[in-house]
Amino acid sequence: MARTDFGPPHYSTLIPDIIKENYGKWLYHEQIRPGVLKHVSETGAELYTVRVGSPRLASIDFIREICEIADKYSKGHLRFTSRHNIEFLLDDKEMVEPLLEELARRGLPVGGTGHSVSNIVHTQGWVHCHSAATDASGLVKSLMDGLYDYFVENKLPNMVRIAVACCLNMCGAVHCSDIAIVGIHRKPPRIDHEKLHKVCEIPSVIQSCPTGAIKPNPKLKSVEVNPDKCMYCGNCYTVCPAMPIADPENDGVAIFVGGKVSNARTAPKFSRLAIPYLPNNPPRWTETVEAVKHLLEVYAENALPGERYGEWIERIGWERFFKLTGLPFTEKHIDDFIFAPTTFRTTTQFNW
Amino acid sequence: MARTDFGPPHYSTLIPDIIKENYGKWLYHEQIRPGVLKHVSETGAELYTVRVGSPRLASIDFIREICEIADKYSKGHLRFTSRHNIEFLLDDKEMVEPLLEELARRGLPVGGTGHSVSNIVHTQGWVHCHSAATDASGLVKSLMDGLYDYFVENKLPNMVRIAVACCLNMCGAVHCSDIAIVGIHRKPPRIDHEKLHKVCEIPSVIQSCPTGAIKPNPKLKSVEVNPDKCMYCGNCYTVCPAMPIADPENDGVAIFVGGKVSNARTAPKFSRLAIPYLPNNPPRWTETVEAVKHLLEVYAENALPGERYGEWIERIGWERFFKLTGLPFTEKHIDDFIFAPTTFRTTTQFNW
Amino acid sequence: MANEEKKTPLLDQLEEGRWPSFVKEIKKAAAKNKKAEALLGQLELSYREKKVHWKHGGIVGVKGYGGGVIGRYSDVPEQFPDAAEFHTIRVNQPAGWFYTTEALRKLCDIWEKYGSGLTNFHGSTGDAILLGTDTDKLQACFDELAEAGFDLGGSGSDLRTPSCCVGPARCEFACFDTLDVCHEITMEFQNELHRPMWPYKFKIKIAGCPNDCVASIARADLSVIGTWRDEIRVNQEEVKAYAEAGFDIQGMVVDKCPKKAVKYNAETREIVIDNESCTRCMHCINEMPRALRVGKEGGATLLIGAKAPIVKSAFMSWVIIPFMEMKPPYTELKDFIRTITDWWDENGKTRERIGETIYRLGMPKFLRDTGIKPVPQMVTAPRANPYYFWYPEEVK
Amino acid sequence: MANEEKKTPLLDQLEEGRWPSFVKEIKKAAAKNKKAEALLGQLELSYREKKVHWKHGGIVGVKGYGGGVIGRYSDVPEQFPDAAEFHTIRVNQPAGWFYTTEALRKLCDIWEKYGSGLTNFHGSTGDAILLGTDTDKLQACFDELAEAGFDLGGSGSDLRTPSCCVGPARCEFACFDTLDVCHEITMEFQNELHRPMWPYKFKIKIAGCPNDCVASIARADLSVIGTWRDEIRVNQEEVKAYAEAGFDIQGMVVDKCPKKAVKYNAETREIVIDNESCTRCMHCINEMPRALRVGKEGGATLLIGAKAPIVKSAFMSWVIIPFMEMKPPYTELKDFIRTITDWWDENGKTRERIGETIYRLGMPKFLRDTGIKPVPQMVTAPRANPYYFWYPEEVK
Ligand code: SRM
Ligand code: SRM
Ligand code: SRM
Ligand code: SRM
Ligand code: SF4
Ligand code: SF4
Ligand code: SF4
Ligand code: SF4
Ligand code: SF4
Ligand code: SF4
Ligand code: SF4
Ligand code: SF4
Repeated sequence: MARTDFGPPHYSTLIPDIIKENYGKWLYHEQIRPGVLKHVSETGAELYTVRVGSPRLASIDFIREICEIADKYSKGHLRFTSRHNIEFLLDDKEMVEPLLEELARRGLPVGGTGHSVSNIVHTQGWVHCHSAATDASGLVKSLMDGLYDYFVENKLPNMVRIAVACCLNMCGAVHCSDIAIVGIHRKPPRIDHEKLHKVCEIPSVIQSCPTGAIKPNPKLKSVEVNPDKCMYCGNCYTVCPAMPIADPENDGVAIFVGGKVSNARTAPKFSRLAIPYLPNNPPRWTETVEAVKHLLEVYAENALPGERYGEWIERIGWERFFKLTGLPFTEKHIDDFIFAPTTFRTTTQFNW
Repeated sequence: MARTDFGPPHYSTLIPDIIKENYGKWLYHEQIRPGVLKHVSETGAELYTVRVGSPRLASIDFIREICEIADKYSKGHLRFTSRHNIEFLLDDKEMVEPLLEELARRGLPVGGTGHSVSNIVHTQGWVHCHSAATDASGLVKSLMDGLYDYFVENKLPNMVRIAVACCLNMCGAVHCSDIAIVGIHRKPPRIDHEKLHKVCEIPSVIQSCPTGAIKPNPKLKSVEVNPDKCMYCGNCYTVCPAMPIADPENDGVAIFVGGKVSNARTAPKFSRLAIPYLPNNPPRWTETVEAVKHLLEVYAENALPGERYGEWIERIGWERFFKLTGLPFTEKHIDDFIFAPTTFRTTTQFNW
Repeated sequence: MANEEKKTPLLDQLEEGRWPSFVKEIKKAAAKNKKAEALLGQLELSYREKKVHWKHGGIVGVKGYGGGVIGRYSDVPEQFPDAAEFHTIRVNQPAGWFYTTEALRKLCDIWEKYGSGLTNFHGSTGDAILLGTDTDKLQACFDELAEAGFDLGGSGSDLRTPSCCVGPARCEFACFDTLDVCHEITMEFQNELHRPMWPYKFKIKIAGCPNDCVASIARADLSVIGTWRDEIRVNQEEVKAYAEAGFDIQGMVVDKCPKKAVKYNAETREIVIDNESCTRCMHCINEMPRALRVGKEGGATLLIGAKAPIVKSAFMSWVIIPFMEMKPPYTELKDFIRTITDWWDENGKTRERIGETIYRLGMPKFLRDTGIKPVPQMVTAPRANPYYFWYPEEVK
Repeated sequence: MANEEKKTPLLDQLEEGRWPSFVKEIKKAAAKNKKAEALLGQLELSYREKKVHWKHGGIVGVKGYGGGVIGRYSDVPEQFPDAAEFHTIRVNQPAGWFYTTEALRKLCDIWEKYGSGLTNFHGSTGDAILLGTDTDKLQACFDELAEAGFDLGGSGSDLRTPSCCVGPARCEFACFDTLDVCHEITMEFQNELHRPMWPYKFKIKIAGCPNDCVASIARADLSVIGTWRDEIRVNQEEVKAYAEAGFDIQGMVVDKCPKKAVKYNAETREIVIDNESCTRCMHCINEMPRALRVGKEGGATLLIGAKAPIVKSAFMSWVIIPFMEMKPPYTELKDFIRTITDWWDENGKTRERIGETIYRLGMPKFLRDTGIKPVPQMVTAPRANPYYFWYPEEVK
């Protein structure tokens, strides 16, 4: 039997010398320009980080290409960020400019630091998941093309974190993002009664439904879905392949806004529904890209310096958010799930 | 058949002339001294209101007594407030002092305006309700004796609204009070299996339980209570007399704090658990009176001018509230009902 | 033994102290009335045993009405035969709780004749409560009340007696005529008030401004709360007067405005209000009533759903109509009440308050069914979950 | 037809634009690898039909492990036989996602040999994802990975691959050694990581300070977030430097402190922090990293329960341990993880995340069962309902 349970390589074997020497001794940092950070240590050492946007879905050719770059400029060391960007770690200030030039030549965007739109955290989509209501990679590529300037420049009131999830499982953990894009279905699953009892455990299927929309159908040894209760989450399909829910005509995306994760100033916040539905429009998802751009622009114009998306909305109120963005407010925006009453307004304080 | 559906007397037949003349024309008011308000009209007219604490549970002798006073000082007009105080409405400034003197002679407290503790909104208790876990009138009398100075003077940062409910039905609507006192049970109802099927509808009984603690017992044509799920709300008893829950040894009161109703500055707030249990200790409920006094004193000492109880706690945080009051924080303070997760702290922001 | 029972050592302790004593009240009544005397005895027993001695009420009432009387029976009738029956009558109070001494004395006289002589002025819903009478006296008592012009209030699964704050009768903040709305609504829905016909109780409370002096947002299925659509009126002369009098405008007003909508210029001693940002919380107006006034275009915000904790948790009312004009004959309000109670009547389960029905079936469904337009004012924030419905006409 | 299939007019449009193109990546791989080529074709089909073409994964894996591989099958294998099987391998990333080019090249070489040549750097949980191989290549691929020093990450109902922020390796805000904790925890729980044994997945994410650069509060069943117990360190010289450089200390720092805990004296150009009121939100430190530093007594706040919306709604993690020291060998943390996962294992239903189990059974029960002391830091406010339990030993 093969060796097992040995774990990942130890980080100490992978970090560059300058980090080894200054580990835990960093004193402060500066953003030299968008995409380039300088960290200064108690020892006086200076570390230069150059952050590069990555497609995340990368071929080994791409990985080898960045290895080549790292060998040339950062002594064979690099890292990835929690948002899937690539960081070259330089101990030599002189190497920064040449690296930037080389990256420019190779068409790799430098940015994602400070008050920018960083890389979009996303998921598998049509590339690799059976559950997807939309593609993730194509949507993200289209979005980042559209938001490119926001990545390479710092022209927003604060950072804006965008995430994409291709279904309600939300592997992109979009639920606390400044702007969250989620693939959604809009019709109940179809039931393959022939197959169901062969491949699914009926009690698990019934239990999987958040709204109790699924009932047993003992006659067919199958189940039935109450269309008035089903809100198309697809969890039954996750549990039972005989309940496919994908639907090219009706699937699409929803956009949520105002979430955050950091504890800076305000507590972390959930993202909340802004646009209930935009059509799946591959390959360029034009409507979605335009909508996100618009959402960003309204924020950039109206928020105070340093305000995150959700902080801005909380200050002005959602009623003004809908006014400023021109988005329609519909009954879909009003919660009707478990915690709904905690979102209802129990005060006469509001704006017209 | 008797005349029906004719409704209450029309208010216009009951208001004094000065109000008729200045109806809707009031311009501003002043608190002349605690318990005495002056309202000035656009017409220049001045209305003097003298507010008097009432026992609420009043004999007709008492009502006749205040009628006598009203005849003498306010031209036979008076009103009651939404907190059950009595208000004499004077159009003659000269009559204010004599009225105050007469009230003092009769031992009737003048106050409840401005930054005071006004009368306690309360309920029937042992005086008239089958459902009571404590008495209301006796508890309120004991409390108001203890808080008397707070009624007749303005020595608090803002108004403090206290309410008492003698069971979880909360007829005192205590749930949004600065300080709320609620009669509670602490053991599951007893079941009179003999009687139950005769006087109760079993499905309604089962449905009445907020936590699903009640199951049918078909053998006995009765029901059973799961003691691990019952939290003694008494709703089954409301629906079914064969499930008595009153228990002299274990009943008592709980104290909630920090609620408010007005929309001034902050939105209305629910009161929240401060003290899970104090014993029922008639006739004077000493522990409860002391606890409320203590809660008031800590607030009076620490809140900023104008801050309501809950506003003060929100500014300093509950962790400091428990420190300052010295009250123990227990697992009972942590919600485990439907909306519990919305009260859990989802941020690293807190005080030690 | 009988003598023993008359001794009330525990209750006697509640005659002491500076606050008016309800025990003295019971004793005053007990001196003349056997029911009151019996009540005193039974209450002392409760104090001794720390236990209530009433049973569930049976259905008692007056002809033609389904509510207005709470039946109450002692569980120790052998000990206190005069308290064996001890029903209460809920008398619909006049709007704003205004009385003449004449009217009050009439009530006293009737109650002297038919009841224990004990009352609550008032009950927590708003009624004048006449505490303690016998089944066989109910009808006669009501007949005399009717003659004196007093009708019964609500009880059971009906509209409960509406109540309102003092409003324009004595308050400069009133944004509409609370007393008139209260009276008119009470008159319009007499049938609903007197004949239980709904899934459960339904309460209406009417406050003239966001200070909400009748606690309607916490205690009424329908909360009607005054507000305005235009601008806060500022009297700069009076602002100066406050400043000169040493009032800390910056600290007590500007800094406490929740929307940072008040600007104060300490040099010119003038206030500017950003009415677009203002959420009409009343704070600045409360602090400086001489200088600031509510807007001229008054009306009300309508909120639905408040209730006590049983079953699903206490709710406060939820904004449903951000602004409604309140002009006689209040047709819009009356129609609104019919629309929502009809919906609830059709959809609610027994013993389910309207807020609970809306919670169970979802606010979106409620709005769709009733044709009320969804607006962002209804929520503090849109939903965080992606669990919303699409209707057949919206999808392919 | 076969030729037709190779044309990808829709995907080709995604080669345009300034952002690096994943389609170019797939094409690079497709040029050398049939599986990648098949993927390209199938993806074009999905783009054409707006529909996914994968089936539910079957259980595939490597010897001795129960997780680490996601089985994936095409639903159009006739059209794209080379994509018929397209499993992914989750490779446990090194703490902090640090690599040498040597290590990365090893991964590439192995993946060239056994897979499609396509990867995700990284997956959303943190693993390096190798995208697309066949069942019969899994074992050999793993064996070579193992030789190169790379182990598998988690999948299924097990501990998922822990991840952490860059922490002390490059960040002045780190309150403890995130990389070391991440590595040590990963090593300690190898069994739990590789062999599904729990009701559902369990994720751990470790951030060095409240900025939470790994989004742990939103994405981890156990969120470990750095904080400090003492005081913010202030360098007044640097404060002056910021002021001199024209930085708006009042507007950008003082006014934005959520607890109004920063006072700035514009004359002396000094800052005073009220550390008792400070809730360590990081804002002032973020804005002035040269002048302000996190405290010396670093450690972590432990929070539990974050997850995506299905079933009960998305949760963020809830404070359970306000402060824990983070000193090797992290025994307290390891014990804590065992305590809570044992409880969950005993009490959780299948497919129920720990947060959902706590919600269903109640936080008080969870605390009682695990012996964790209730503290006010766990809640933003105590309960508003009166529905709490008493235990037999507490009542008579
Ligand atoms: C490299 C990275 C950590 C890692 O281990 O990979 C990182 C690194 C830094 N973060 Fe971060 N953050 C990183 C992801 C995050 C995340 C997580 C995420 O985006 O999913 C968050 C939470 C986001 C949220 O709230 O939704 C995050 C919230 C912050 C904040 C809080 C900002 C705020 O005002 O809310 C700061 C402080 C600041 O920016 O002033 C911060 C600050 C920093 C600093 C300045 C810390 C330091 O002194 O070194 C680092 C450079 C920031 C920059 O990009 O300008 N970092 N940072 C991550 C880079 C992601 C990327 O490629 O863009
Ligand atoms: C690969 C990855 C997305 C990506 O492109 O990065 C992913 C992919 C899948 N996730 Fe995920 N999840 C991935 C991170 C997440 C995250 C984010 C995170 O871990 O920070 C979440 C949200 C946080 C959370 O855990 O709640 C997430 C929440 C889910 C859920 C919903 C779980 C829930 O309790 O609500 C499911 C559904 C399930 O488990 O059945 C799911 C299921 C799946 C499955 C296994 C689909 C399924 O039902 O079988 C996907 C396999 C796709 C494939 O074929 O490759 N995935 N999944 C991520 C793992 C890569 C890695 O190991 O690094
Ligand atoms: C008479 C009464 C209305 C009635 O129709 O009966 C009334 C009358 C006034 N209220 Fe009130 N309020 C009355 C119950 C309430 C209630 C309801 C309650 O207590 O259940 C509230 C909501 C309480 C809460 O939030 O929990 C209430 C919250 C206010 C506020 C808001 C204060 C705040 O800062 O939150 C004001 C404004 C103020 O005091 O500056 C106010 C202001 C006023 C003014 C100044 C209005 C005016 O200009 O005339 C009146 C005299 C106040 C005083 O007592 O100093 N009134 N007021 C009620 C007297 C009750 C009593 O006997 O004590
Ligand atoms: C008399 C009064 C208390 C008082 O001393 O003032 C009262 C007394 C009773 N209430 Fe109440 N409620 C009274 C105002 C309230 C209020 C406050 C309010 O209306 O502003 C509430 C809270 C607000 C609300 O409606 O939610 C209230 C919430 C309840 C409840 C819980 C309802 C719920 O949905 O949770 C019950 C239980 C029930 O209806 O079965 C209840 C039931 C009762 C019953 C009928 C007991 C029962 O289960 O049969 C009590 C009769 C006592 C008696 O024998 O006289 N009472 N009840 C109040 C009515 C007087 C009046 O007409 O003016
Ligand atoms: S979000 Fe849904 S479709 Fe996308 S990878 Fe996760 S489970 Fe698959
Ligand atoms: S899609 Fe979701 S809501 Fe609809 S039946 Fe399936 S599990 Fe239930
Ligand atoms: S609170 Fe309970 S005990 Fe008190 S009057 Fe209301 S129903 Fe009766
Ligand atoms: S007292 Fe309340 S919780 Fe207990 S069984 Fe009765 S209804 Fe259920
Ligand atoms: S609610 Fe407003 S209008 Fe009515 S009495 Fe109170 S302050 Fe005046
Ligand atoms: S009413 Fe309230 S929100 Fe409006 S300006 Fe005055 S204090 Fe501010
Ligand atoms: S979480 Fe804190 S310690 Fe970790 S990288 Fe972000 S700012 Fe630095
Ligand atoms: S860390 Fe946050 S709360 Fe503490 S002083 Fe700085 S800004 Fe204020």
